[in-house]
Amino acid sequence: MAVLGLYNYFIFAVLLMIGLYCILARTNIIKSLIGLTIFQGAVFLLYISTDKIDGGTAPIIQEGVENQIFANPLPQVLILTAIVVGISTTALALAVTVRIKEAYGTIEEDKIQEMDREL
Amino acid sequence: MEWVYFGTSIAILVTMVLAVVRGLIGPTIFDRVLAVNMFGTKTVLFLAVISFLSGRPDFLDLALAYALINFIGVLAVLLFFQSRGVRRDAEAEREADK
Amino acid sequence: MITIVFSLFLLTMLVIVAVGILRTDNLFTAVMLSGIFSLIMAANFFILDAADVALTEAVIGAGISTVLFLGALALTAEYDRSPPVGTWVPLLTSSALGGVIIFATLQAPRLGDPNAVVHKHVAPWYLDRTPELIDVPNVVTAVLASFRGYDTLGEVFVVFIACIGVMSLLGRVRPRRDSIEEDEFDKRTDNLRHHLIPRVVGKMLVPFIVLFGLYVQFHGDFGPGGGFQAGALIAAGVILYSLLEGGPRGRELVPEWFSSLLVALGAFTYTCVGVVSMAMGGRFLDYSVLSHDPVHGQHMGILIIEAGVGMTVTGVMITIFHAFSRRGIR
Amino acid sequence: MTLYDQLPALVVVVLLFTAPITYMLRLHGFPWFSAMAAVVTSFVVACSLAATTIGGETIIYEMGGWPAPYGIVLHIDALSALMAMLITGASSAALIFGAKSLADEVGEETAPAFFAAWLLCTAGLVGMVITGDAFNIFVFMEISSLSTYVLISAGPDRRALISTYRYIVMGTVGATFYLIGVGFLYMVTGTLNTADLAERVGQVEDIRLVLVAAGFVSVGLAIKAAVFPLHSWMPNAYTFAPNAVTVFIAAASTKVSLYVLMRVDYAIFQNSIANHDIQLTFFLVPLGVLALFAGSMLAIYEKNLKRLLAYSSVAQIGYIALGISMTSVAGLTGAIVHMFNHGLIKGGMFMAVACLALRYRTVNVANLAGAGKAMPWTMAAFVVGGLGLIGVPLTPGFISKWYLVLAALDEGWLGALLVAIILISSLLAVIYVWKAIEVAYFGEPRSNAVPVTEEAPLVMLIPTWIVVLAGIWIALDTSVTVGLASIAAKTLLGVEL
Repeated sequence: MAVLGLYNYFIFAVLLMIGLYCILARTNIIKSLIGLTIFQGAVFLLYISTDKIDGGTAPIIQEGVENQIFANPLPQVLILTAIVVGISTTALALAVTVRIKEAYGTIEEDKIQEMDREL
Repeated sequence: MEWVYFGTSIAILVTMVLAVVRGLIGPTIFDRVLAVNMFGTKTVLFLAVISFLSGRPDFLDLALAYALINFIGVLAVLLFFQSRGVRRDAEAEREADK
Repeated sequence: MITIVFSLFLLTMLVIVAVGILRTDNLFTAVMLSGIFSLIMAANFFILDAADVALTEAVIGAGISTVLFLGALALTAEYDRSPPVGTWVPLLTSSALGGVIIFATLQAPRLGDPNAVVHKHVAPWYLDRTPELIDVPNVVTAVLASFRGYDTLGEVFVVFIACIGVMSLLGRVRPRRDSIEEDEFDKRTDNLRHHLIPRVVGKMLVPFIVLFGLYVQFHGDFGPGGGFQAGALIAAGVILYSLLEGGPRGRELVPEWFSSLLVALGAFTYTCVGVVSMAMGGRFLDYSVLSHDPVHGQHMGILIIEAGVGMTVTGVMITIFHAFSRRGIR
Repeated sequence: MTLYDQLPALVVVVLLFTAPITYMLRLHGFPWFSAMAAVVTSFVVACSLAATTIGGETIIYEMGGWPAPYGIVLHIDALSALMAMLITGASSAALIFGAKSLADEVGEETAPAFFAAWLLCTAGLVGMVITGDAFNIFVFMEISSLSTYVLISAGPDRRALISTYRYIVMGTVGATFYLIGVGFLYMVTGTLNTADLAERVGQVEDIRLVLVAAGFVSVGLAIKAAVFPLHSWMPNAYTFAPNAVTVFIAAASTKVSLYVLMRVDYAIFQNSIANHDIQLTFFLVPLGVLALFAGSMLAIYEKNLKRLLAYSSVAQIGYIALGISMTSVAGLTGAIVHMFNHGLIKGGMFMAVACLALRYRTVNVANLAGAGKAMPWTMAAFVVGGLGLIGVPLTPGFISKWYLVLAALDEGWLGALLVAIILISSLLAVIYVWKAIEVAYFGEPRSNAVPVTEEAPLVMLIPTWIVVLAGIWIALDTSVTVGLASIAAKTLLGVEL
């Protein structure tokens, strides 16, 4: 059971690895960006895993119900922020990608590097 | 009553796995689109069942949001394919003209 | 116990899907799978008792993000033609990273441990004092909008700047598209007007989505939801209309000047609440001074800033979508 | 509450308040004007904060009226006030300087967006230095980085786009690393307030998570700060950004990440992890030394003047890293003073380069032949800046290197080695600065080159010289910078004032 309780962290580590590998190893810009979203998603998982408490429920107080145990609201707030930051970064990066495609005709980084070297 | 919900959610999870498998192996794009659609539907169901299981049925509106979003996603995919299909036709025509 | 069983299922699926994303060279497949990834993530957040986050992840991760990626794919490329580069360095870096984390977390508190430090220090204070200080049932909203309102202000400016960036990158229409043929081509492809069933069903849904968005906005104090989720949902309604009727009609419904005004106005409203509370003798973003009764003041402040957040997010999502869709097809 | 009590918040709020207005009101010339007015106001506020904190006082401002650790507090001491002064000062100088060149490069249509992004970039950087909350640093870091991406992508060359993309990826990875570190810290302490964290980290029994958290935070911030092997995003980003943007971000942006690195490492980890100073030394000294040599060598072989200066920044960041790694009052003082002085020097030099670029339409060193005669004032500013990079006496660079050498001499044989390294790298700086100067003063103009006879316009020349002269003044009268820096260093190390 102890190991199963740490399962979330292991998955966090594995997702982080996959995301980072995708960012570093792929030269296609959109693929790297998808890797980046996985990378960020892993961190969301880390934070949200810390908010769970045994026998708890979502931190929304119900009227007339006494002695409820609530999950920790703070990581949830932080991750709400982080999700919005993540989509903002992605949107901006995609806009840059579209412009790169228009300027270079490709979204493969290695080809772009060659084209820049020729200048 | 609880074990009914539990059993149901396990069954839904299994169908989710099936959808994922279809999404991963494809082979055609339509398989993947359908897999995503089906996965979305199953998530809606899963959420609904879980909110009963945890004794907070007021979270059903979350499931509602998922259903709406899922629909938009599928339409976006359809549009993507429509434009791609027309684009390919246009390219083929252009090739033929040459 | 139940949580752990579900987690096992969902998290394992998560990894499988992530590996699938990594392995495919079809970018469209990758985007579809990342939609599934977000949905699994959201379901997982839900069973971890994070209802607000689950809603946000579903709406933003699975909805808006997929639409944006598809928009970008339509404008760029469909296949990943990366050469098989030397994969040693990335492989080593990422395995080292994973190893370090697994090593570190072996001693971490297990999932749901009630004795974990995170449940002992700041969190109980929020849970205990919210009814008395702010008096809204949803503690997440209370923390988001009041206790850590400064963070949320920053977050609003993050989406604001993203919108500005996308507009200045994609705002000007490409000059190359002058042939009538291409215009004709666009008219045929950027809408679903010829598909009866999606069109009828979809158009029926638009008002309901917007209504539901408003519900999420104003019900955010009592249930999961708030400005961010509501903004994304309302924007999703407009996006649905644009998908069905085509970009130009969508821009007629919500003109560009209006959506970008909404963006600035929302951020401005939020900051103004802070400045007004400063003028009335409190700290920045101290809503208690807004009214004679501190709790009432908090209610008022939260209502206004959530409205500001909703406005900005709606505006940003619509503007960004339009910026991508207007860029046209090669 | 008087206005005086509200000053800590105002330094950021002025900028945040003006940004949406700048974006909304699309009048001719208004965006630049409102941005300038807001940034200058913020600079004045920052100066008054510095005046308050120079006595060693710390200001705590509770956002929303909620006390720490439940709410977010602003935490302003001598060091943060100094940094806020540097950022807002650099921002105002670059804006005033760039009035003309930005109008050329940005264009009327995108001006509201561009200047709103400029305001938010300044706000993000200031927000990072004055906040006392670990997660709030992340939020403002993202504000500043997203707006920096927008500013860089406004560059005229298409390579600006690909540089922006690389910066986005590296920047996001860096910020996410920081976020992971903060997450681990939160797991073991249950708090996000930095002062509270510092206290509670010391009580953690199992140190493993804390160590890994320290690693993630440091690496993430090192990426953001372009510390040597993680600098790859920086030269191109500096090179292809609009000239005035380069002036601003070169002067302020990487320094802020170094500041946070310093703050987090000293305030949170130093007092709680045993032997943390040794770990910090092992982490930063090799990187610093490598940065000195690699940055200088790359600069020597570089043909593009802007990129040359960017590589020189990589080397100069090495000095700061060395200063931070020494964990002594003198070393930290040197590092902090060098942050400030290098900001001034590099700002001034990039301004001079922008003047050259305006007339020559290129920044390739080889094409600048004859600039010494054609644009004497601009080149003179460049030469003074170059002397500062080398560290000649009477320039700001000398002061900070002097403190670094003093600090190194306290460290025994390793210190002697460091002194030698600092001297050698100063010689390398002579080579790359001389390379540009030689061509400009003694080079024969190419036959096909456009003849340039006109000096840069006064609107650009005057701000350039103000910055250069401010540098000289700071070198002559060290009481403000060194005074603030040594107070800051003592506070960080927990030494009695």
